Amino acid sequence: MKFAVIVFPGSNCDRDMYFAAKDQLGEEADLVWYKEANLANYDAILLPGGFSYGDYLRSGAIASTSNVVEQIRQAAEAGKPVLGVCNGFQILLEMGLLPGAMLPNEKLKFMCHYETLNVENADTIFTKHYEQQEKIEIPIAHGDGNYFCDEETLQQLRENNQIVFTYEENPNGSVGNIAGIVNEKGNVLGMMPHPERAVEALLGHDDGLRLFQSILTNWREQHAINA
Amino acid sequence: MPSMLEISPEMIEEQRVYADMGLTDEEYTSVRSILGRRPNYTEIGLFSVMWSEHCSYKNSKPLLKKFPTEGAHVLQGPGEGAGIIDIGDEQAVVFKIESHNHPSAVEPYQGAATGVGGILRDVFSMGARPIALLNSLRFGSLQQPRVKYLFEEVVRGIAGYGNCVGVPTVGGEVQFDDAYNGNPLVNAMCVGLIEHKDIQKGIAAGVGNTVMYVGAKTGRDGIHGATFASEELSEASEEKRPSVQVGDPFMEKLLIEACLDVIQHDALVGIQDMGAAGLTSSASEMASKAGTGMTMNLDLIPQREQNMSAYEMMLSESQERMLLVVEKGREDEIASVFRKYNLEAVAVGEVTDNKRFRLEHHGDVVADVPVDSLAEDAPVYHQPSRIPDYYQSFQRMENYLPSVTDYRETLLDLLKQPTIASKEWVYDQYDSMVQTNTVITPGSDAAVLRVRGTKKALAMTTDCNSRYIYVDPEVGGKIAVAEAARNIVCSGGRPLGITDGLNFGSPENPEIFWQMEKSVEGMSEACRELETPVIGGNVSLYNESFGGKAIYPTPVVGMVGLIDDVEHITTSHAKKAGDLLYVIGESKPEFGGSELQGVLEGGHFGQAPVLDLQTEAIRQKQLLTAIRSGLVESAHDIAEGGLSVALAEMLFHDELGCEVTLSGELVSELFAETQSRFLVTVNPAHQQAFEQAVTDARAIGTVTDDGIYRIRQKEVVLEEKTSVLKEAWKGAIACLVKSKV
Amino acid sequence: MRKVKIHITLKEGVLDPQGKAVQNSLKSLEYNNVQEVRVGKYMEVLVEDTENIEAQIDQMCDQLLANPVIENYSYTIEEAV
Amino acid sequence: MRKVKIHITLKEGVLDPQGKAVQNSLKSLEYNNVQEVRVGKYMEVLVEDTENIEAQIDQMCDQLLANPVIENYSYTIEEAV
Ligand SMILES: Nc1ncnc2c1ncn2[C@@H]1O[C@H](COP(=O)(O)OP(=O)(O)O)[C@@H](O)[C@H]1O
Ligand SMILES: [Mg+2]
Repeated sequence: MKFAVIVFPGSNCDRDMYFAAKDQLGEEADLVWYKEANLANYDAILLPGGFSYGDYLRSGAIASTSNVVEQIRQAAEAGKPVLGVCNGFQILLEMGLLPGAMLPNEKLKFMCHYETLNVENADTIFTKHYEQQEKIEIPIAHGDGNYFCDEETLQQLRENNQIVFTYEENPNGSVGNIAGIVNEKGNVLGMMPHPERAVEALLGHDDGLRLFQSILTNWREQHAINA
Repeated sequence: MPSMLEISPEMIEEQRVYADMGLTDEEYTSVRSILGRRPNYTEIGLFSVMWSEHCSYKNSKPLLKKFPTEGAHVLQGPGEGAGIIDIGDEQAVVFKIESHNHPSAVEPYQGAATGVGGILRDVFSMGARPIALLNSLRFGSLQQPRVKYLFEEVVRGIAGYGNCVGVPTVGGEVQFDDAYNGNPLVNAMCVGLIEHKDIQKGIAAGVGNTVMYVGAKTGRDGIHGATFASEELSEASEEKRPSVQVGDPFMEKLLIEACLDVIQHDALVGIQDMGAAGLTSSASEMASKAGTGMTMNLDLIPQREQNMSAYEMMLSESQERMLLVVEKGREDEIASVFRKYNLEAVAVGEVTDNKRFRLEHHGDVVADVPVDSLAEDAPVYHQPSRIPDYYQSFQRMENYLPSVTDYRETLLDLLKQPTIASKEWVYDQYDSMVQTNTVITPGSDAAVLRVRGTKKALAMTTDCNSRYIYVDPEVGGKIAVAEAARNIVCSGGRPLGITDGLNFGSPENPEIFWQMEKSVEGMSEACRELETPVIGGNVSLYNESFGGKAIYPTPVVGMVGLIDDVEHITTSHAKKAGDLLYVIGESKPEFGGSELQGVLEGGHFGQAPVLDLQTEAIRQKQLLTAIRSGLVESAHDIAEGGLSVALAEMLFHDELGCEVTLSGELVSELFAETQSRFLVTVNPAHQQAFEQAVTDARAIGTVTDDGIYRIRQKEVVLEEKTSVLKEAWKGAIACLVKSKV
Repeated sequence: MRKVKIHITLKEGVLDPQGKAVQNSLKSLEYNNVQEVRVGKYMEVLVEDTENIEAQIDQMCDQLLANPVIENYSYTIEEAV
Repeated sequence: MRKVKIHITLKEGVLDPQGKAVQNSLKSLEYNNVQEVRVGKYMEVLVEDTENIEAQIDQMCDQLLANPVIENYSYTIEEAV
């Protein structure tokens, strides 16, 4: 399986995402500079964390207007898995691929530490390797992670099982304790916590690795069907 | 700022304009005789910044010579952007510490942020990828609203910059003391990783080669920053406020990536960051080091503002700028590397063979001076030194013995002291994990990062207990180095070397100069004994607040150690019930400069604890060997607050308990800050082997799982739930910050 | 040349953590008559005059400067001096 | 009740990385007539009327809302509806 890690000016978790896919998952992966992207030959798109364009204006806003987003949109429409983590999530929101918007953390401070997440939907292509309602340890590192959407949208997210991860203890004020959501079709996941930082026991936890394994398993199943 | 056209060389001399720039009459005369004529406004500006303490070390050079700077593994000692130490496998570690005290006192967010930006550039300009940041901070009392503001904004500024550029901030220290009420200290340290073959130099070699400018445009920000940093804070420095620079971490991130690409290009000859004294220092130092000259056309400098004068451009300290020397004719190859990152690289000058520094602007030659006179020929002052009265009276005092009645209350008090309390409020705001190498995040003795693709790891820490330096600078200097080494050893690392940040008051005050001298001597001796050469550092003088009250002398030590195998990584928190607790070293009634003395007496006096460097070295070696042999579950140095505090800190992580029996005089046993001591937990299966390996270890009890911290001397003398102690320790800083004044 | 002054404010009903924090700080500084604080953005954009400048500014705001999920915008266009 | 509208802008000559980034982004979206963008803050503060309201607002701005080292502020006071 071949992963594209999109690198925007100011991305800074791009290598971490790359190492997670390449070294820990053991699949092919490329760092793809936003200007030079040709995403046609990739099986999955990873939007890494960081501060694209310095997070100026609004986190993810400027990146969401760059040329490469058209290709990301197409990949999403074609049903390829698209994973946006942290700044990647913010970009997906600003692109409108996922509903809602991101506000500054309630306490207005950047925070970096492990959080316990609840797996609210273990039946997505990103969460096959988790149990429903399993508690997993994944770090957060953000200043603008306070997810916001209106009541109606929240209702829809709930009805369609689009809420994939919630925080056991809400660190940032986000609506419904939301830590990660998928689109209706189920192939675009945005989440604030960093699964790519939790793929090696040496660094603390490896609960994040199963997210990447889920993507791979799903892809293999798809391929077996197609083949 | 009046323009050059308005002020003639004659006026500069007659009206002593140079004095406003920080030059003395003698210095002016010496510039005049170097040039054989009167300097013009731009020229005297160049000299004023290059001959400032910040750039020339004119007051501290004689002291810096005392530091041992050599060692088998040192690849680059002091002199370049940062020092470099070999770590095997053709890899090396690059590190340096730098102060940003004066800017942070005036505009704490930007002052701290640009401090981080500057130290990053020192490291990546060597060709290294920055892999970690640390910081060493000093503030006054959190009871004061201004101090609170400074503290919050400095931390936010460090976070704002470091988080954005994607370099994890993995450690540091914060000390609070009234001595810093008017003058906070902000020192930032950066650690980088490099392949030997990629090591760069800041040299302008090859006559005819092209000088290129990259990064942010030049504005009027930070003009005279270097001079500013070399003066005492006064009402007048409030007015110098506009000179505070604003940082753009986004630009820095692009520069990091682009510069790490460009060092792979064979057309690159030399590269240096523009730090203090901006274009002037980078350009003149690059030429001087190469034995060449340089000519620049200032019309070509990318400018952010209208009508900038030559003086303003040369002295601007706009952030996020680099200077490159590239092979003639290959400028576009270099420019295209930067273009990928939307950065412009512009040719602004040429390397010449006449050792002159020549600047043109609007068709005129606006400066033409010998390049070495700027970079090499600054005066050196041997300041007089005098033993302060306070020190002599401290030495004559009888040994200070505190009286404590309630051990439990005292322990709780100590745990709530902001200097001892958990720094989570600080480090939670830092991204400590980006780059996914951080094995030990903040909260243990030293931070540990693995070196990806190898079995190795690096341990790093910053330390300096300035109370000891104040009470006894020589002993305090030794302690600072020894304590840093203890933190590295406790983590499983072998100390490799240090970078030092010398923060003092005015060197022109003989008593302060004595403090500088003595602490440097103490540090040097410790560095020799512990085999940790000084590979670089920074000097920040004139740290005096309104009214001329100097800070505590604060020579900060940044240390890096090598862990050969990630298997050896050890943390300070106790692992499980049943493990044996050992103390290495005996306690003595030593309380001069201690935390307990501060709590009880509201100040520090008397004699510092004794430090025997040979004992220190032996214990460190023995402990490290035991750790590397797998005999130690956890290790923690005994520092502020003594054994009782160290023990509590060990138990907090998992809220374990302990059952400890102490003999001897209890106040000393519990609270003395006797040096060269460690607290260690050992699996009972390794008891014998451990006791053989570490000769000064004494068993004091066991770790328990009942969550009760219990100390006996026959009877129980101190008992409390670990969770209660932890609560006091964990919440103290947040509580002080939030409280109304 | 025109100077466009753009105000971007949070929609009603959207939580404003920044406003809340400022409000609390003002309270603790004993400005007891402060009832509410909302924090938004203010931009000054210098543009060369074109036809349909209003349509252009609207488009800029919709496309980039404001996020319609949480923000409203308004602007005035002045002669630049 | 009064509504105070406060504009906080960067002083001239102070680097505005955010404004620059927005400007570049507008350029790349082909708004070629954009010459400069400066980004500041806009606050709406609801206060109960008091004597000397102007003096109070000045003090608030100096003390907390604006950073005098790098920012300027201005405000208008309106009747709150
Ligand atoms: N300014 C800071 N930035 C980051 N981490 C910090 C800072 N201050 C303290 N820490 C972290 O908190 C922990 C405790 O610090 P400290 O009490 O100074 O330890 P020690 O006395 O062992 O040096 C360490 O892991 C340290 O790195
Ligand atoms: Mg320690």
